[in-house]
Amino acid sequence: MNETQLRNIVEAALLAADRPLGLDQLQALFEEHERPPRALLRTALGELEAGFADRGIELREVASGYRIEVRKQFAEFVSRLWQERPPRYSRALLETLALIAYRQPVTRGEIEEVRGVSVSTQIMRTLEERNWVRIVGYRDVPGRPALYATTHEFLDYFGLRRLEDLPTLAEIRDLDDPNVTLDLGVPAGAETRAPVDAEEPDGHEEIRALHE
Amino acid sequence: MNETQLRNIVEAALLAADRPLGLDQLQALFEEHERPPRALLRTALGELEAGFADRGIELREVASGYRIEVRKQFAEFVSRLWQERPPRYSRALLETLALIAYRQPVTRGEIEEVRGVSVSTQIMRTLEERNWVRIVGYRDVPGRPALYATTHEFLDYFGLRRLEDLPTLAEIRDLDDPNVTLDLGVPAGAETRAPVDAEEPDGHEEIRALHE
Amino acid sequence: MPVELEIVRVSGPPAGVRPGQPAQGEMPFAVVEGEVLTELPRDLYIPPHALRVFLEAFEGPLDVLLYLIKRQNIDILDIPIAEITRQYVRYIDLMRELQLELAGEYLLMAAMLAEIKSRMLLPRPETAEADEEDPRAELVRRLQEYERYKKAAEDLDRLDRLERDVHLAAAELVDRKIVNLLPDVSLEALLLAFKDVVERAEMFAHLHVQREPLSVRQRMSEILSRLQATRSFVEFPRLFGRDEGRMGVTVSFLAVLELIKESLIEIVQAESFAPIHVRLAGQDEFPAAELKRAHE
Repeated sequence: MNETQLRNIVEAALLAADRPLGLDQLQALFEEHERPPRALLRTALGELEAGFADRGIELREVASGYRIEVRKQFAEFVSRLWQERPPRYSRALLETLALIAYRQPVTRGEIEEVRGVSVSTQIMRTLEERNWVRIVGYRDVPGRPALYATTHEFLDYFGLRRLEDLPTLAEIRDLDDPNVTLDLGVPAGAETRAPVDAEEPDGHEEIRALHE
Repeated sequence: MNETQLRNIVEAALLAADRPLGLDQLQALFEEHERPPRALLRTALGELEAGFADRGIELREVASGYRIEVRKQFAEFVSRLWQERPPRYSRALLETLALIAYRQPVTRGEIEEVRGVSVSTQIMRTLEERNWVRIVGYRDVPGRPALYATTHEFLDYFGLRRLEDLPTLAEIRDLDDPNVTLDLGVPAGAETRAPVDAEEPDGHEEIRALHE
Repeated sequence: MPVELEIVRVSGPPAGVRPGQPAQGEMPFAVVEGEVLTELPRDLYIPPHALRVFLEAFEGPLDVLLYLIKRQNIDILDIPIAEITRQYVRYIDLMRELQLELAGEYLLMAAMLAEIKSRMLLPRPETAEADEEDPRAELVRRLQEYERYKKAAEDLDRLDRLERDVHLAAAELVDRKIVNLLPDVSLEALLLAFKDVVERAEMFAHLHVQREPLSVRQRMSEILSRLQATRSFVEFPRLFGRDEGRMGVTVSFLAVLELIKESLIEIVQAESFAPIHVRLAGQDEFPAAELKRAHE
């Protein structure tokens, strides 16, 4: 067995093992008649290390032996292999967000009134952390509840230039109609938008809420 | 990012991932603004492979992407790392798997017809648990039996890139055609050995037909 | 238990076994008490448990038939049905004697063989020779079909595979950072959620109140947010941008009116004809003096 072979066997074993390997374990890879002395194994490990110099991996000696690690400078890229998407947002969160968008500025209590169930603090926190909603004031009633509104980030995320780019409730209802397609992917700067709602405030008569 | 860096990131990612990585997954390692085009990634993979030429490992492409393996010539040494023997699979399981691989999509009843015996539920469960086969539909006949097909994991496990890489199926001879050479599947070296199947790749055509 | 010579004197190894090829991929014919049995012992006597293992290793009637054909080097296209049937039935009887669980398929095959045998005995009309199918045709087809997949299974077993032949290379990633991406939401999902919640509200709470267009709601948020940031008085005209045009001014005006109606802002005028100021409602901590200062 020549030096290159020895180095290659050591490399293969270190990369195939799911644990660090000490010199004893490396020696145990060989039949007795071809077992390399420890000094030769050390030389092979040294060569291996030198060969890794300009590569993505490196040889490290840890308490229980040698192992091959990803070089620290590449850890950030490699970590992206485990990017995880958390589970999808709950129905409750989407409804809350939608009500804030259409009814802003609005308090949590008012959202709860429409939804018929309470809105958890966790949902409000998630929406605020995502920078989709923020507090724009406090209603001057006992308890001074916070008033929530949507943000620029909210508009950006959903590809809207303005809040009024959101379809009316009547338009949304047509979503169920397979013959109607709604232009939802509103590209920024789209010129073919309908006239602003202020011109035809009646167009929104279907958007209803709790306060008279 | 220069070519060496790119090659090193690809190497580190392939060695850190616990699964083969395709070009898409490799691209996903990079932020959008520095994402290398696929051609560049292919070049990096080629360089990586070349760099492995005189080393203990090699690059291999399987169905789900690229992975790095111990070179076959060193497998003997590396296998001494583990005490336990690798799993063996029964003839019943392998025959069932072969039928699904070559005849997919296929029902359990069709497998049983060819094998002349019933296929145990345990075997189907093992194949599904190993993620080698999965149900891809139901045949539109009474009882709506499930149709089984093999998965990428099956190909990965057997080191194949595509179904076409499976060994060619032996041909069927007709009673009316006594001129066809005998192929009794006798041990290699027997004088009655038929010409190699590759000359008449019937089996491949059958598989290709599945993809159409 | 004495066993018939015919069964004991096996001329070759069972099908699927390659003598002299102890490759990793080799499938043992059977394992008896830890020993791999790749062919039948050639003694005159087989211990019943070994015979049992031998017989149990068959994968069904087709496998038994293929074995009988192979070990006698019979051309599969010219099976001596009478002889093969005799041998087959003897195996079945033996299995029964050993009280092996005999799948129904074995008996079905015995019946099929008997039927073929009887059809072979019938004289074949010479004229109809071309159309008349050989009674063995279906059996031969099934045997070949099974054989090709049996061979395919052996080929599959010989492929280099993970765990047994192929070892994956892996390097340790020491400080792995988990990057959590945030969930994606489509605009459509958001709109459908809105539709559902409004329809529910209408159905159960009978909430029917017409509200202002979204442009006004957005401006309400903006004005509130601005007043929140200054926490002080803002001159009324400053709420209207010079560049927003007539339509924009209308929207802003409607927003201010709605904010007043909802008691979210207060309009303050220090004296007649003085500039009108706007502030958040309920901010009594601002003394009127401050308004004067802001005014000056």
